[in-house]
Amino acid sequence: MAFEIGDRSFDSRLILGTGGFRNLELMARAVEASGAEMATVAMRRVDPSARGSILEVLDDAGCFVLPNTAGCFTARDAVTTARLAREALGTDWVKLEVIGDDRTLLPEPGDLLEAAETLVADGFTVLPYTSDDPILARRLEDAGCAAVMPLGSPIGSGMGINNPYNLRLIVEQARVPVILDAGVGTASDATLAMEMGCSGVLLASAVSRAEDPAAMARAMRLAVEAGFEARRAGRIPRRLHGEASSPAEGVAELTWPPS
Amino acid sequence: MAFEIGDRSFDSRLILGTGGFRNLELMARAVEASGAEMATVAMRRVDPSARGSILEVLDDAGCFVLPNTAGCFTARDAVTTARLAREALGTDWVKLEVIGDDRTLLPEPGDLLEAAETLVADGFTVLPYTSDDPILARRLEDAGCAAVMPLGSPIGSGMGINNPYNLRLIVEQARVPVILDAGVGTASDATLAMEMGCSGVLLASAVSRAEDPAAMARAMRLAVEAGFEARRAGRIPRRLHGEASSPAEGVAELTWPPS
Amino acid sequence: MAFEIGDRSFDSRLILGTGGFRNLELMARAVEASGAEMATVAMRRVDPSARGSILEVLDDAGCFVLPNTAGCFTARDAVTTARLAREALGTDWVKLEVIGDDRTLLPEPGDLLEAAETLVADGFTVLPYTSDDPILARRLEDAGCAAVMPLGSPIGSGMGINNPYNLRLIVEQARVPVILDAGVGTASDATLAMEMGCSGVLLASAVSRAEDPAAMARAMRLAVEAGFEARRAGRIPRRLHGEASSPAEGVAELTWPPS
Amino acid sequence: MAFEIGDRSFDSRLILGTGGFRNLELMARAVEASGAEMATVAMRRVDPSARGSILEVLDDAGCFVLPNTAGCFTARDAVTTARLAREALGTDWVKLEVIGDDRTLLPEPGDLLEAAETLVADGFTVLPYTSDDPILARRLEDAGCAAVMPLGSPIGSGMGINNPYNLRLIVEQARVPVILDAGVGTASDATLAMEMGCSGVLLASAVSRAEDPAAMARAMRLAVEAGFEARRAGRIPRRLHGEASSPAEGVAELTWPPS
Amino acid sequence: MTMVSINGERRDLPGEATVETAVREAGVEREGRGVAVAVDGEVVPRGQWSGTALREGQQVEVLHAVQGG
Amino acid sequence: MTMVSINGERRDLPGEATVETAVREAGVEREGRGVAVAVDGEVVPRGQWSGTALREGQQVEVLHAVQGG
Amino acid sequence: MTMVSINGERRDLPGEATVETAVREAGVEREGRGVAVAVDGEVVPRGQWSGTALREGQQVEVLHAVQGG
Amino acid sequence: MTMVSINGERRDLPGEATVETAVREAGVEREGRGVAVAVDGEVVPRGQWSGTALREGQQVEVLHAVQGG
Repeated sequence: MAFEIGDRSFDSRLILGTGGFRNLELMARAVEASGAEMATVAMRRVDPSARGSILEVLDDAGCFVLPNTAGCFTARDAVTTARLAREALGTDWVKLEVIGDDRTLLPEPGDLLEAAETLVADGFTVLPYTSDDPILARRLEDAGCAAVMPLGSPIGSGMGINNPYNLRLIVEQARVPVILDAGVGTASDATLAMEMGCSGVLLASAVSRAEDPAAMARAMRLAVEAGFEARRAGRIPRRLHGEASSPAEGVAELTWPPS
Repeated sequence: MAFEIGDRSFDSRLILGTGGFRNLELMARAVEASGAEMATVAMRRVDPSARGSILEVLDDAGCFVLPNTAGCFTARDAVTTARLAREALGTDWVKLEVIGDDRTLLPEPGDLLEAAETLVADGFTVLPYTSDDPILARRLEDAGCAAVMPLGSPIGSGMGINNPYNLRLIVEQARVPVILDAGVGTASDATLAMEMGCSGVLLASAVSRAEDPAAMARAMRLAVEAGFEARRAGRIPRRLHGEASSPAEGVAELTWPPS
Repeated sequence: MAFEIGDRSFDSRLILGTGGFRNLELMARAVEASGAEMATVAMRRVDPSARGSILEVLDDAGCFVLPNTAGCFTARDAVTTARLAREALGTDWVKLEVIGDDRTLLPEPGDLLEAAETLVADGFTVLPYTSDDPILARRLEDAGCAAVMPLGSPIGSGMGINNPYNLRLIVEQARVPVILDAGVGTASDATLAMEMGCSGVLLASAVSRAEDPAAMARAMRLAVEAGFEARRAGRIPRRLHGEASSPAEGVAELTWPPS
Repeated sequence: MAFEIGDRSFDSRLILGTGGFRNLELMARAVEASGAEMATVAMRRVDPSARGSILEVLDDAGCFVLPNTAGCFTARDAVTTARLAREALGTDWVKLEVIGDDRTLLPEPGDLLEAAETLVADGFTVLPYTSDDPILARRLEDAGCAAVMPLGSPIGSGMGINNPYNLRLIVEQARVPVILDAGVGTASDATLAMEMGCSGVLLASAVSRAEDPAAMARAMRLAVEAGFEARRAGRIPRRLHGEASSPAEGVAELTWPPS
Repeated sequence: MTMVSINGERRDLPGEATVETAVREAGVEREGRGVAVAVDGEVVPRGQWSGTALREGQQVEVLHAVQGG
Repeated sequence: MTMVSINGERRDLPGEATVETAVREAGVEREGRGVAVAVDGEVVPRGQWSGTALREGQQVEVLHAVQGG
Repeated sequence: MTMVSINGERRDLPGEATVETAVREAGVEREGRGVAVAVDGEVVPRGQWSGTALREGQQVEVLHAVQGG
Repeated sequence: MTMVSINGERRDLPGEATVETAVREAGVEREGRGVAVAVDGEVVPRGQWSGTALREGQQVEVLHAVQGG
């Protein structure tokens, strides 16, 4: 079942970050195995010595390119980086990152909101990487962001979803797609996020730094679909005690002599 | 990747319990959607008024039929029930259940082990439903069981895996397949079990009592594959702090005048 | 061991919120049982019909009175309320609350930081109730707050500490006391917070709405001391497997004949 | 509030294991700080070179001595060891341990139950160290044990309570005292156990191997009391959303001009 | 007549009643595929149904597979 | 007469009404310990109550400490 | 000669140097697809590269997309 | 001489050796408070130490309480 962000529609609910792959070849195989239709890129100084073009690889894979503002610590730098990306790639979509601390890479709430407002006013489709604070998520939505992308845990930490309660609140209140961004370490994290009602999952390191990136990409594809299907299917409630799955009626009397 | 139990090999690592479906039609659709190659049945008194044959449905689906001893509270009743199943179905495979308490449906350790020894000696391929006690799991393996099937939580409770630590110990020490049996409530539970190294997952209520059994069956199929793939792929380690997924090199200096 | 906040020193690390008690009498008993040396009050319109004075009760108990800005949704209202409290109570201490959503009562990050900056400049000793976002906690500290008071979970929810990871980060980085504020439901939540390195715990509903407030107050006093002592004592590491607490040497050979 | 085991009554609900202390002097201080009235000892071959007598230290502290059967892997050895302890110490109380695996030190269910039955018939007051399997716990109670002592996690692992659900079931069904035995790593583990309804906590390594055993002993004493008080006090329910602890009435209108 | 219990219900069978008779009584059609029988807690293989006489008061259980587990 | 709002209720005060007047109206006894006042969102220190005249339509908030937090 | 900083390195460019010149210096081939430029923190659209002269000491950043995020 | 095992070590005891002898050999002083003995896996009560002769090859365990559990 397709889902919409801004003016685009996607069949795959898995968004792939392209950072951390040992080479473009491994990345290409992982992108294909993941079934992702959108992938992020970062903006960096041109390096004449670099070989191969990530854009070609993503084009060949039919992936929509989503530039990010990774590495920015202020609203101003993030806004400029988004505009440079628009200039370079001809897209007005941006994954907005404003980092508050380079050890945890957690977002800077004030500058993030300020940058979001500026970029929305400038016509961008803004997908902000945010903390799991439901209030900040709502402010970003109020600012006109096309989606909110709360973290499960810090970028690259692989700890999964540290605060399911906050993620639930965010999903409950959101009128735009909620995409879990950052923290996914393995397939079950992605399944869980989808079961909790996220519209999609964005991940990079979990795949790019796995021992076998293509295999993990395949796992993530399955995991996201599994979680989406499970939510649609309507899970059974949790029960404190057991409930027999075999009928209580028609049980034979096999003890002889009967006690 | 196929996995072996006793003298049989299966492509699907999802085993479906057939209890709890509102009708055979819903069951048939769920079995198909699940991709399961083995399904359990219970032995009960013949009911002339009953319509439709579960055996035909499972035969049509190409499912191997695994009778259980559900409803038995003693080793003796379980052994007799297994022998009746062998007589009725012409199979010497059995999912061995000996219940110790009808509220939690937790297994009775002593009688379970005794019944397992008797049935193994009688030529059965015994798949015991057991607690998550690693010692009991090893005794069952020592008794010659073809697999061990620890619970994640009580039958039908949908609580998932209450004690991941014990499950890890069981997987670590086992030389026969470990199949998570009971407690699965939703897809992520199954993914988690496979990531932890289980060879398969057996579930009934999670699918049969879901609002949309066929959809949940499909979710479970994807979830089991996702978890199996993820384990093979080699997940990234959990890290206490973040690790950038975008390069630290080549970051532009965009602040002007430079601070 | 005393701990300092601003220019004051306290022996008790338990701070009591006074909201939710069924009457002043119950409150008085709970305050005494808790051993708290600081208690919060709210500023509300005078009600001629009201009887009894909370200030007298707290004075008699020798409790330092900490006014809060509960009920404020903007920086401006919070600042005015703090100034009114200073005028009414002759204290320049304030528990700063700026609420972002009246269902979850989670703090509004932007206005909270703005109000903190204004009040610090105005000479207040500011103790901000904040989310568990480590970045926001640091900004509040940078703004000159005398302590940071992250929530464990929403006010009155009794869920305990939803995100221990974030709380750890906050404690790790802080150079001012970290006080767990909100979310405590029972004694073990308070013990846990102290073991994680918090300097103190602030709670109201857990005591005031308990069936027996005085008994729970006593429990909280013990729990905070237990957690503080345990952290100082240096806990044993978590080990994946067991380690005998009885000597392996000198075990008797009691099996006869020896196997 | 005193609690009874067998024919004895204790004021302290903390039972101390004496293994793991670096010397008797440290043990003596910890015993005193813990307030424990019962302490375990192991039976080992006499060692003429050994100095100091643990029995004297425990007598001086007024501690009731509880011999264990640590190191036994069969029902027979455990029974003999209990009888030797009775002979040596003149007590018919025993902490019954039958180990099934020397890496995890988890109990052997079958032999444990058999030994319990033998010793009860022989007039012993039997306190069995058992797994967290509710069925086995009930069988031990049915066998006439004076208490059941389920583990939270393996001996010396310090992981705390791995399966709170099972512990709840055991407490719910038990008609004899339930004492959490093994797994406690820090104070909050003990508080939690008491809040869940345990009658007491038995621990050794958490105190004896802490950096400062006497300080941790004090912490554990406070933690057990805190948990016991908290359970008696009747905790507030967990709520999904917040509940204000300051009154909603009488909030001032401070915004001017009014929006 | 021989009174036996079939799947928990008391039934009067003509003399010379065998397990085969009881199986029919239980409502099982001819070949009885997928059915198994225990008499007084002991399995009686299909091959012995017709040759096994029932005595007064015996307890016959006629089982087959149903949804479960 | 001067109409003002005191703690959310419209009140008609005699001319020359001051903050002091409003505080009494609000039901606060003489010295008014533990009480603070805001007029149109601005704090009015106790020392200025008697000297601060109220104008038509002003909003007076008279607060004190209650159980909370 | 005009001294500017290109991607963090000081470079001496011939007089009349434009952003276009700097882009070439940065190692970008002709049409410069996928490249964007900021001078002193302000974006310079591709269309203005050749028409924008560089002044002594200006800071030129020439960026493109790389693996990331 | 009688060879027995005392706490795992082979010892040669003079003829007529009793459990009492073995207990002394094990290093236990006179009254042996807090000590218990098993011979070939069976408990020998203190009262029978002096009256219980040891036979060649028997296994004597002399135990007491130590820190543990």
